[in-house]
This record gives sequence, C-alpha cells and structure tokens, in this order.
Amino acid sequence: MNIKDWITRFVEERLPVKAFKDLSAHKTVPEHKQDFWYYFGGISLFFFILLVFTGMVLLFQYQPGLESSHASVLRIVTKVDFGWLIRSIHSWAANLMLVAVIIHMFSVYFMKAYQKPRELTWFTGLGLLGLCMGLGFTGYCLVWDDMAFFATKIGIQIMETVPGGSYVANILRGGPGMGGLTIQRMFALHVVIIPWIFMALLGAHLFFLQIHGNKIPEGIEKSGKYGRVPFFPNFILSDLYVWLIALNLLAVLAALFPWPLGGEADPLAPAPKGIKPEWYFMAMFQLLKLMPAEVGPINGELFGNMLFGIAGAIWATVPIWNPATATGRRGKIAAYIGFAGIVWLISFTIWGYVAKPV
Amino acid sequence: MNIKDWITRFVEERLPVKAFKDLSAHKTVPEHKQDFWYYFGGISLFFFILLVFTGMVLLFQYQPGLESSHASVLRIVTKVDFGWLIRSIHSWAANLMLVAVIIHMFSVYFMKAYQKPRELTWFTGLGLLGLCMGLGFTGYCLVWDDMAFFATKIGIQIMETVPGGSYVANILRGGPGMGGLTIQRMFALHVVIIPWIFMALLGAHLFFLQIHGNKIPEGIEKSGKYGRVPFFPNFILSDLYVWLIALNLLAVLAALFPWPLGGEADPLAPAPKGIKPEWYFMAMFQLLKLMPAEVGPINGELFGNMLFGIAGAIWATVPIWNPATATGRRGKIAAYIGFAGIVWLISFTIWGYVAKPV
Amino acid sequence: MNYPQWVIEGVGGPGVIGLIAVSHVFISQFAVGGGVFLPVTEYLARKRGDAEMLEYCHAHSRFFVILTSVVGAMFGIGIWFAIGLVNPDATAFLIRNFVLAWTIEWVWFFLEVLSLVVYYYGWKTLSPRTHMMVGWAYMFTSLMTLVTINGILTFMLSPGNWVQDHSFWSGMFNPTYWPSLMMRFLVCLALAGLYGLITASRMPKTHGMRTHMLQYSARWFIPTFVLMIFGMAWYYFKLPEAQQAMLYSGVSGFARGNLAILTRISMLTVFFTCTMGLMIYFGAYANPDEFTTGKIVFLMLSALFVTGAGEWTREVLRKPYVIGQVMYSNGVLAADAQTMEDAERPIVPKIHWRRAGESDGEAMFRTECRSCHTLDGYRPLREFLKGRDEKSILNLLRIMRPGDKNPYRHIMPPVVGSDTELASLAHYLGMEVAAAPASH
Amino acid sequence: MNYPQWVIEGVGGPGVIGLIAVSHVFISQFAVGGGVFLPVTEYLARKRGDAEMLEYCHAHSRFFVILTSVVGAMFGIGIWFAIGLVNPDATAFLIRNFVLAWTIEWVWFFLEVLSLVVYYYGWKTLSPRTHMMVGWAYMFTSLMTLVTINGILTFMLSPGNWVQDHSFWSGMFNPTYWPSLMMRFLVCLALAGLYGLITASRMPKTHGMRTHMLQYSARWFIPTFVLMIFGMAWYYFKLPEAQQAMLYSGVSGFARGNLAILTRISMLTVFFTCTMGLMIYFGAYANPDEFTTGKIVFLMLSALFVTGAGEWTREVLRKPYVIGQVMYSNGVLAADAQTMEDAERPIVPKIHWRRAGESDGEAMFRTECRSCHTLDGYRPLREFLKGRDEKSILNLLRIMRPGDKNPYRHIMPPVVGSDTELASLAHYLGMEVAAAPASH
Repeated sequence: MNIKDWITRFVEERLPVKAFKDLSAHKTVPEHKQDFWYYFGGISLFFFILLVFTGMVLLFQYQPGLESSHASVLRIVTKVDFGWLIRSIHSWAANLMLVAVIIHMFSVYFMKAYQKPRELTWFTGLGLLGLCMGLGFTGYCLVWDDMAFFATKIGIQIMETVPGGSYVANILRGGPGMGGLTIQRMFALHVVIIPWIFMALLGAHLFFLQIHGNKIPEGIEKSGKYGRVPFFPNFILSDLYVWLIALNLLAVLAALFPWPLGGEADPLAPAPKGIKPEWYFMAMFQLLKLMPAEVGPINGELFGNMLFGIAGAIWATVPIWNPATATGRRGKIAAYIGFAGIVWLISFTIWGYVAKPV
Repeated sequence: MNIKDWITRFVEERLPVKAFKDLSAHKTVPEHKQDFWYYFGGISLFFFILLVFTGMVLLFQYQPGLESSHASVLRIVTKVDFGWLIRSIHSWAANLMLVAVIIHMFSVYFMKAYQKPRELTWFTGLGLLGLCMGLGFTGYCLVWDDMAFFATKIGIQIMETVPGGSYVANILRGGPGMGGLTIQRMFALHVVIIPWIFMALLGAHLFFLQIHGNKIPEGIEKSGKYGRVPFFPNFILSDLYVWLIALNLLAVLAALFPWPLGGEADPLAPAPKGIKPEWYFMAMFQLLKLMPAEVGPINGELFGNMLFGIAGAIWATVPIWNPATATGRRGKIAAYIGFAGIVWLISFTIWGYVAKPV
Repeated sequence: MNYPQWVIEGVGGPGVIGLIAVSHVFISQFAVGGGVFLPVTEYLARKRGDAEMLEYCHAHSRFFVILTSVVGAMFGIGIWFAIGLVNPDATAFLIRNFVLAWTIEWVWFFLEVLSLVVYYYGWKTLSPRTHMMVGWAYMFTSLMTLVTINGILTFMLSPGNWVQDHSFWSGMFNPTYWPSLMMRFLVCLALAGLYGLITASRMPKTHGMRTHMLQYSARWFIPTFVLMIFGMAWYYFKLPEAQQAMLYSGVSGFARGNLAILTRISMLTVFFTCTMGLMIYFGAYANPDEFTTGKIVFLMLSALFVTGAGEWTREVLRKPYVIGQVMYSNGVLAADAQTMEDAERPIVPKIHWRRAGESDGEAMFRTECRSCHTLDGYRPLREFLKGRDEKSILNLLRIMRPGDKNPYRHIMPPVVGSDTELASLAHYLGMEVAAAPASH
Repeated sequence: MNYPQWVIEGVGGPGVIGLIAVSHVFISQFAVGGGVFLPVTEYLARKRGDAEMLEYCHAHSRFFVILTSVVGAMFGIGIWFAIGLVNPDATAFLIRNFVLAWTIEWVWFFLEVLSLVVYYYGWKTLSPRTHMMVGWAYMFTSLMTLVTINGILTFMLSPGNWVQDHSFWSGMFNPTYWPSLMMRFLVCLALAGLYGLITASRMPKTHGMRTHMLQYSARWFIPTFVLMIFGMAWYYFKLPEAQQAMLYSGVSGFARGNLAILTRISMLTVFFTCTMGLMIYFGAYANPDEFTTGKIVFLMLSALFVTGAGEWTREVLRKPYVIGQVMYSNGVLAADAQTMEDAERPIVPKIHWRRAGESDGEAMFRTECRSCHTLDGYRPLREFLKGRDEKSILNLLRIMRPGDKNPYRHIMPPVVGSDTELASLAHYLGMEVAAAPASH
C-alpha cells in the first residue's frame, strides 16, 4: 500500500494530524441507559443537511413570484424528473427535523443539561429552534397555495397584535398587503438570511457542545452507572447508524405520502374554512383561539401573545432560575413546568386538529 | 468594574478562554518590507463580508423572473430608499474583491507561498478565485439588462465549445435557450449554491493558513531581516485599518460612480455592437477573439479553451512542478511564467477595452 | 364463484393475506437462512477448533428449533386458512394443479424439522462428525423447501409455457423461477446474518467472541448486497412483458409526477437494500461495541419492511391476475372473460353461493369487486365513486368489460356480466355511494 | 463682465480654483492646527518635565515653519491669482467690500509667521518662560487668521443682513460664521493631530516616546469626532433656506434614486469623518507599534479627500451664486438679473473685453457659461446639448431666463440677454455642438 503511505505522509506533513488524533482520543461520550436521547441533536443536524441539499436542488426549478411560485411548484411535482420526490423529501425532512428538535429540547430540559456550564448551549439551542420555526413558516409560504397563503396571512396578522409587530409584519410582507414582495421576502429569509444565521448559531452550539461534552443526568452520574464511549469512531458510527434509520423513515414517508399541493392562492377569495397553521404552530394557534376578544383592558390576541412571551421567557431562562446550585425544590418546579409544557403542546396540538373549524 | 469582572468570570467558567489566550499568544505574523502583500487576502475577505450583507439586503427587493428581474432592479435604484447605494456597493465591492483576490494570488505566486507545506492553501485559494468568478458571472446576469443578457448568453455559448460543456450549459440556462429558468439558475447559484461552497472552501483556506502561518519570502527569510508581530491584537488591528481604507475607497466609488443599469434585455433584438464581458473575463475573451475559425483540425474556440485549460493546469499545478526542493532553474521558470501571466492579463484586458467592437 | 367468500371490512381480504403472508415469508426465509448459517458456522468453528464459537452455534440453534417448527408451521397454516377463505377459487385451482409440489414441500419441511431437532438435541450426544452430517442434512432439506415452494409462487406471476402445455414442470420451472430463487436465497442468507447479529449482540461486551461473531454475521450480508441488484435486474427481464410494462408504466415519462405506488414501493425496496447494507456496515461491522438492542430493533423493522415491500411488489405485479394469464384476482377465469365479448352472456348463474335475499348487484359486488375493494377501507369504492350517479357508474362498468379498449385492463380484472347484470351492479353501487358519502 | 477671463479647457476654471483652494485650505488649516498643537504640547511637556517630549516639539516645529511660511504663502498667492483670472468680477467685488478684512488677515498672518520663526529658532536660546510666551502668541495669531478669513468665506455663502445694510460687520459675522468657525477649528485640531501622528510615527520603534506621542496625537482628534456632527447640524440650520432646500432637494424623496451629487458628496464627508475616527483609533491609538508610513499615506489621503469634499460642498451649495444673493457664479450681478424680465434688455454691451473677431454668441458663451462649463471637459456642453439643434437650444436658453419659472434657478445662474443676443448664443452653441459631436 505505497499510495496509502504516501497519502498519510503527505497529510501528516501538512496538517496537524497529531493534534486531531490527540483531541479525538480524549473526546468521549457517556454511555448509560438514557443515552438514547443524545441522538436527537444529531438527527436534527442530519435533517438539516438533507434540507440544505434538497433545498438547493429545488432552487434550480422554483421561481419565486406572484405568477410563478405556485406554477413552478406544480411543474416540479408533475413535470420535473423526480421533482415530486425532492419536494416531498424537503417537506417531510423539515417536519421531521422539527420533531427531532423538539424532542431534543425536552430531553435536554429534563436532563437539566442547561445548567452551568452549559447555559450558552441552551440559549443557542433555543435560538436554533426559533430559526427552525422561522424556516418552516417562511418555507410554507413559498408554494403559494390556498392554505399557505392564508396561513401566512394569519400568521403575520397575529404578529401585528404585538407592539412593534406591525413594523416587522410590513417588512415580512413587503408592504401592508400580501403580494409578490411577500413571496420575495419569505424567499430571501428562507433560502439565504435564516440559513446563514442558522449556520453561525449552529457553529456556536456545536462549539459549546464540544467544550462541555454531553451532560450525564444527575441520578445516573451519582449512581456511577455509566461508561464512556470514544467519540471517534464509536459514537460517530452510531450517529451514522441512527441517521440511516432516520433516512429510511424519511424515504418511506416521502415516497408513500407525497407532500400535497393545493390550488393556487387567490387573495380575493375568502379564506377557506378551517385554515390551520403547520402542526408546530398549532398548540399556540389553538391557545390564541381560546382567547376572548378582550381580556380586561387588553386585546385578547395581544394577551395571548403576552402569555407566550411570559411562558417563553420562563422557559428560556430556566438556566437562570434553576441553576446547578439551586435547591431540589426549584428542580422539581422545573420538572413540573416541563411536564406541563409537554402536556400543553401535545394536547393543544391534537385539540387544534380535531377542533371544528371556526 | 464589578460587571466586567462578573462577565470575565462567567466567560472563563464556560469557555476555554485560557486555550484561546495561549493560542493567540503564540500566533504571530512576519513583519518585513514586503508584508504589505499580506493584507490582500484580508481585503478580499472584507469585501466578501460586505457582499454577503448587501446581498441579503438586495434580496429583500430583487425578484428573479423574466418579467421581474430588470423591473425590480430598476425599482431598487429609483424607488427604494438607498437602494441605488446598496446596489452600487454590491457591484463595486464585487469588482474590488476580484481585484484584491487577483493581487493576492499573484503575490502568493511570487512569494512562492504555494510551496510545501502550503500546497493545499494554494489549491483552495484557486478554487475560491474560480468561485469568485462564478459569483461574478452569475450575479452579472441577474439584472437582466441588455449587456447582462448577451454577455451571459455568449459566456455560456463559449462553454458549449468544450466537450461536455453543452450539458453544463443546459443546466445553467435551464434548457437550450435563455429564459426565465436561466435567471432562476443563475440566481440559485449566485445566492445559495456558490456561497455555501465558498464558505466551506474559505473555511478550509483559513484553516490551512492558521496552521502554516504566513510565508516569508525566501530572500528575506535568509537575510533574517524580518520581525514577528503578534497576530492579536496588532495584526488584527492593522487588518481593520486596511479594511477601513478599502471601505473608504468603496464608499467613494459607490457613491460617486453609481453602478449603471441598462435597458431591459430583449432576447429577440440583435446583440448590441461591442458586447463585452466583465473585465475579469476580458483577457480570456480577447484571446478567444484572436483565434481563427479553425486551428488545424480543431475548432478555434475549442482550441482557445484548450489553451486556457493547459495554461490553467500549469498555473494550478505550480506547487507540483516547482516544489520547495526544486532547483533554482525551476524557480526562475515559475517567475517568468508569473510575469507572463501578469503581462497577458493586463495587456489583453486593456486591449479588450480599446479594441474596436466586431 | 364456486365457494363462499370471507368478507373483511377495513383492511380487506388482501390486507389480511398480506399481513399473514409477509410474516410467513419473513420467518420461513429466516428459517432457511438458519439452515445454511448453522452448519456452515459449526463447520468453521470446528475447523478453527474454536470452542466458544461452537458454543455460540449451539445457543443459536435453539432459536431455529422454535422458529422453524412452531412459528413457521403456525403461520404456514394461517396462510392456507386465509387464502382459502378469501380467494377460494384460486386456492382450489392451485391445489388441483400443484398438489404434487405441495406434497413434496411438506416432505422437505418435515425432514427439515426432523433434522433440526436431531441437530439441536444432539449437540452434546452425537459425535462431531455425525452432528455435522445432520447439519448438512438440515441445510439441504431447508433449502429444498425453498426450491419447491418457489415454483408455485413464481408460477402465479409468470405461468410461462404452462398456459399452453399445462405441464407441471413447465409451471414449476417458469420464467421467473431462477431469478426469484436467487433473490430469495440471498434474502435467506441476509436474514440468517441478521439473526446471527441478534444473538451475538446479546453476548456480554467483555467477551471477545461478541465482536468476532458480530463481524462474522455481518459478512453474511455481503453476497446479498453484492448480488441482489443483479438478481433484481435478472428478475425484471424475465417478467412477462405485460408486467414489465406495468412496472415501467408506473414510471411512464420516467420519474415524472407522483409515480404509481407500485413503482414507488419497488424503488423503496432497492433503497432499503442499500441503506441496510450501510446500517450493517456502520452498526455491526465497524462499530460492534455499540451494536445494541435498540439498533437491532430498527434493523429488524427495516428488514421486515423490505420483505413486505418486495412481496407486495410481486403480488401487485400479478395484477389483474391472481394466477397469471389464468385467473383474475376476483376469481374469474381468464378463459371465461376472453369469451365474454358479447354483452348477453350472464355471470350471476355462476355464483354458487348467495346470501339470503341479496340482490344480483350485491352478489356481483361480493364476487367481482370485494376481493380487492372495500366500501370505506382498503381501496374504498365510496371514495373512488364519489359524485357519480347510477348511470355514470354503469358507463364506467361497461368500459371495464373485457377487451383491449378497457383502459384498466393492466391493473384490474375486467368486469363481466350481461347488460342487465351490470345495471343491477351499478344500481347497488349507486345506492351504497349515495347512502353514506365517504367522509374522506 | 468687466474683466477678461482665463479660459481653461478640460478641467475648467472652477477645477483649477478647486485644486488650488483645497490644497490651500488643507495646508492653512494644518498650520492653524499646528499653532495650537505646538504650544499646548510644549506646555504639557514642560509641566511633566519631559525632555524627550520637548525635543519632539522642537523637531516638530520645523515642519510648521516651512509649511506655514513657504507653502502656505505660496498657495495663498496661487489662489488669489486663480480666482482673479477665472472670476475677476467676483474677486473685484470681494476686494471692494472686504479689503479691511483681508488686510487684517494679512497682518495676523505676518505676526504668525514672525512668532513662529522666533519660536522655532529660539528653542535653544530663549528662556523656557519667554519661549512659552512666544508660543502662546503664535497660537493666538494663527487662530486669528482663521477667525478673520472665515468671515469672508462664509459671507460668500450666506451674506445675511449685508444684502440690506451693506455693513462690513454684518457681512463678516454672517449667519454661518460661528458654526463654520467651530467646524474649521475642529478640523484644525484634527489636522494638527494628524501631523503629530506623522512625526511621531517616524521615531524609532524602540523609543518609548513613539507610542506615547502617537497616542497623545491621536487624542487630538477626539474633539473633532465628538463635536463635528453637532457642528454640521448647527451649520445646516444656519444655512439660508434656499441652500437648505437645495441640500435637501438633492434628497427629495429622501434617499430615492441616485441622489444629487451634492448630497452624495456631503454624505461622503460625514462618512469619512466616521471612518477616519476608526482609522485613528485602530491604527494609531490601539496599535501604535504598527502605525507606519503606508498607513499614514492613506490617512492623509482620506483627510485630503474629506477636506476637498467639505469645501466642494460649501462651494456648490452657493449655487447659483458666487456671492450669495449678490452675484451669480458667472459674474452677472443678481441685481441686474432681477430686473431683466423684459426680453429686450441687452447684455452684450456690458461685455467689456472681446476677442478680436468673435461673434456676440461666442462672447456671451465666454461670459455667461464659461465659468462653469467647458465644451468637452468639466460639465461639458457638447454632451449636455447633444442632439439639440439651434432652435431647441434657443428654447432651452429662454427657459433659463431669470424668474421663478426657470426650473434651473436653484443650481444655475439665469441666462441674461435680449432675444437677438440669445439667438446669437444659440447659433454659436448649435454650431459647436454640431461641429464635433462628443464621443462620450
């Protein structure tokens, strides 16, 4: 294997191979009965990579524009070779990614992996979740079918109830009404702006993870019932394995349940009955629907949004009010809040789907 | 300064501050009479950053599409607040970046900074130059004015003379003719695909630079007439200073010589007389124009392209045929080739501009 | 026509057959694979003089005793039961023509179980040489069950010359026999490797044998991933032209639009074959230490899916026949349908089992449609016919009559019956569709 | 009108004045800044008892002797020469009205040079106390030159009450006097700091004084970067309304379209003020070790550009006047133009200097247009009038006559002359335009 030797020498003389080897030799991942949850961050990353590639491919055929958006998606799913498949993969991967990200967040929450020194990882992670939802919202709009049009319209209108929200809403819409510029804005956010911010934040997130390593849940750490697996190659290979599972799942969903495409949006038509947002906004949407027109002196939607703001702030600041030095009572409160969050998310999402359209 | 202390402690407890400090303490940059050339890589980077940001801003208003491309650029430069300025900055920065990149390449070439262990830096750098030209070519097309249309058309036609080129050409055009999909393809390449590849390659390039440091020209190294400046903060600050100079230059050019916009492209009209490519393709274009219809049994344009291929291959492989271990004779040949390259580039570019349109 | 039918709402008859059949195929191919895996591994262990590996074989063989004799037999009976009830005409036809083959298969199976039992219980008592001999016998008999049954399965898809000469041997060794045998054999090896992985993964990590056996088992997949693609190509080219066209018509204007489900599932079969190869490489071969139960579950699910998808593809490819060129999937004989160009030849008199008081239309529905369509569940007619009135349904039924002008002729049996009968069927369907509109 | 004019093709008269004026302003403000910098620095050095810093001051002061006396005076004469030749009417007007101010300024300048010479040559010979006194005198006199000349410069833009009362003092302390003085003073400090940076950077790096003096000099910019923006705002609000409108009309529909060049250049002035602040911070203050000649060159270029841009803005703001409300930039008195609504009042008789054999049209062109337009170079008429024939040019000229309907009244002096004269001018221009089409 002379060539192999030559390559090895070539690389060693030019790159800090030894430093990498030292680093990878020291890098380990805990192994215990709950290490299953460690995979969800990686799964999210995998779906993100898939989304980047399929997105680039779609970009070759998708033409943003009032006249061209829906027409080009229609062309993609009917005329372009394997276009339906690429689009279906892109849509399904986006949804699966959000599922993975949400599971990842809750697992981190319950493992208390947000506690010192990992606060920054938690914050960047929440930022990434927000960007994911932003990508979902903006991407959903791009097909410009009936549902997308009205879901986007309503979504932006909800934003407007918040003080200063109408300013943001106008930027998103490119004016006071939905139109060609709206698509352009959503497009710009979806394909360039959010992805770049995402990459930067993801870099930070992974960097923090690299520094602190995976958190071992307290109970397990105290019991000592855990081992350590080398990150390279064992954990990487396990990750690849899990990615293949995710890929299989995705392939089945994308091939057997191709993502549907509605009729072209008609801004003049009345909103179809039972317009519903994407599932990851459903719990919020359903809660907002419960709000009366006025709560005391405050507009109901605004009140709902304030509620989200407060709940979100409590959730986001958990590393601050439940730090590693806190008493067990706070930890319990955190756990209750976590369960309440899951219950709300699941129950309201289901409720949102089964609720009669208003 | 209690807050400052608190922040310092907060960061130190969470991030490997010491490791960074150690790294930055050891990182130095050579200082000598030719260190001036070291700045051009940084200047290129600076323009790239500006291009990313102005590009994102333009993306909010630019609408790719056969009907909308030119109209939206026209709106940007006439109706949108400071739109003319942003566009002018984007165009000028792109051209200045290419100037900086080309100077950077030649300075690296003459410093023999491509020699072991820096071969990979050279190769990635060439890749980045190629991507820059690709960004220039695709971006130029997007305004869809007369010049852009025909320059793009001719550029792609030239590609077709190369074997397999028609396949690439069809992908770029989105079919056999120039149309809405052409804009979409150029757009996809310009705003998403090339930038992502660029970022990856740039990461590698900077990583290699970080490993090997700046090359000190042989003569200076032997004479010992050089010092070493700490990278942080001295060199970084110098870089910032140079960036400000670049920014001032850019501001003057962009404000006083706003980038022009021609009339909307009319694919049915005959190509206007004296269609010329952007200046960075001019030397190549002019050489191709010199080619007779047939060179021996070969098509003239194909022959020209072969010439570029051979010349490019010689240029790109200079780390291989003139390695650090080579005799002085090879070094001299390399220098002659470098001078020939500069002479050709400058003379043919000027010739291209003064030559009568055919 | 000649027997009463079992009516299953929801998943429909084919759904039940499918579920049982896929499980049966999965398990019986497992068993055949085990028949190869065990003696080969024992042979290697003895050659190496590796007592631990031998012990592993012993532990491993217990599973195959249970799997082959109990579970395999149970599902085997289950599938007889199901096909007999759901499609009695086709079952009767196959029994009439292939009773010999089934008998042979049963004999091989009996011998297989016998040798396996001896093999398992003789580990400690038989001499190595004798035990090895029993092992080879076990391998041979288990392979022979596959060799035999493969004939019947492939016959249903591609009867080949049987249509002319009605020869038993023509039917058995029909055009797709050999490629199908190759593929099934490869699958058997893969499944054997899969089970090898499962048992090996359950050994303690500290045991050096664990890693060895995981990598050993993983190697059993190599032939599959190397040869499967050739097997698939061979199979494709041996398919009757109509079936080739069908697979390809699913991709008419290749890859455009939402492909036919048949094509999509066959694509998935190929895709899973590739991803499973990578899963086994990354999971078991390159990273044996971390190859744990959780991962195996997903590997098993993938294997189950790919088996199901493959069998499903084969079943659907047979459309509109249940037995290629001979009997349509609703039990109507192709011979009958081909002569029914004249619209006055009745079908109702041939329906020998009638529910008390049912209309001719309902009887026709049960006989001609029910084997593939339910009202609201699997391939739901209420949804398909939504918005059509009786007249429109009648027109549709007329179009579906035998002959080259029937646009559905490649994927559905033709509708047979006189004009009056068809009107009766249309009336029944029209009532049903109007009565309870599908809520989909 | 009353004097012959100097005709310069290409850059045009204003270009020549501009080049000389910008250099003159740059250098003389440098000198004034030095007048503050030197004594203040000496004072601080003596207070600290820092011999090295004192030595630095000594070396530094030599530059100012040369700069102030030789270069400053040379450029001062140069600018007199140029404005006298290019715009003799305006120059004559200013001399007639402000001869007192110029006299005073010349006295201050003379005293400044005198005290500077004593200051420089007395470094070793005078007692510290006396030398310091001379220094303060140098500072005072140099500031006074600025205080005086600032009156005349600002008068030309905003004559204020002078238009009514023709009082010397109203003219001197006109509305923009104080904000302009503030801005110029700040610029002087900045330029003093800039030269401080230059000399300090030339000290050997090993010398600790180098870093100290670089950071010391950099601090001289602080007032500029802190107060300049307020100065600019103050200046803007003190501008005559027409000029405010003009600056703003360049931004009508603020920031839309390609802004007027005036607005763009004033934006660049603000922008450079900011970037230079950062350059000095990153370059000299935070990173003194690397603050080398190459960097200073670019800092100087930036300073030169911003001076030029600022002066240019002020000059262009004056449009269409050379002296606000009083005299148009082509030398036509505003008083004359305002009464020329009737089209029969001739202008040609007022042109006292004619080239032998020239047509009336050519004479009018030379008098009324030439001070701002060349044929092919600066603001080229051949290009502007391309495609127009004589008749069309005549129409254009008529539109440009005095009065509120003239759309160009804010940026160009009105065209004056009788119908016959205008026709003659139009004929001349038409011939020129047709003769050699602009190749642009």
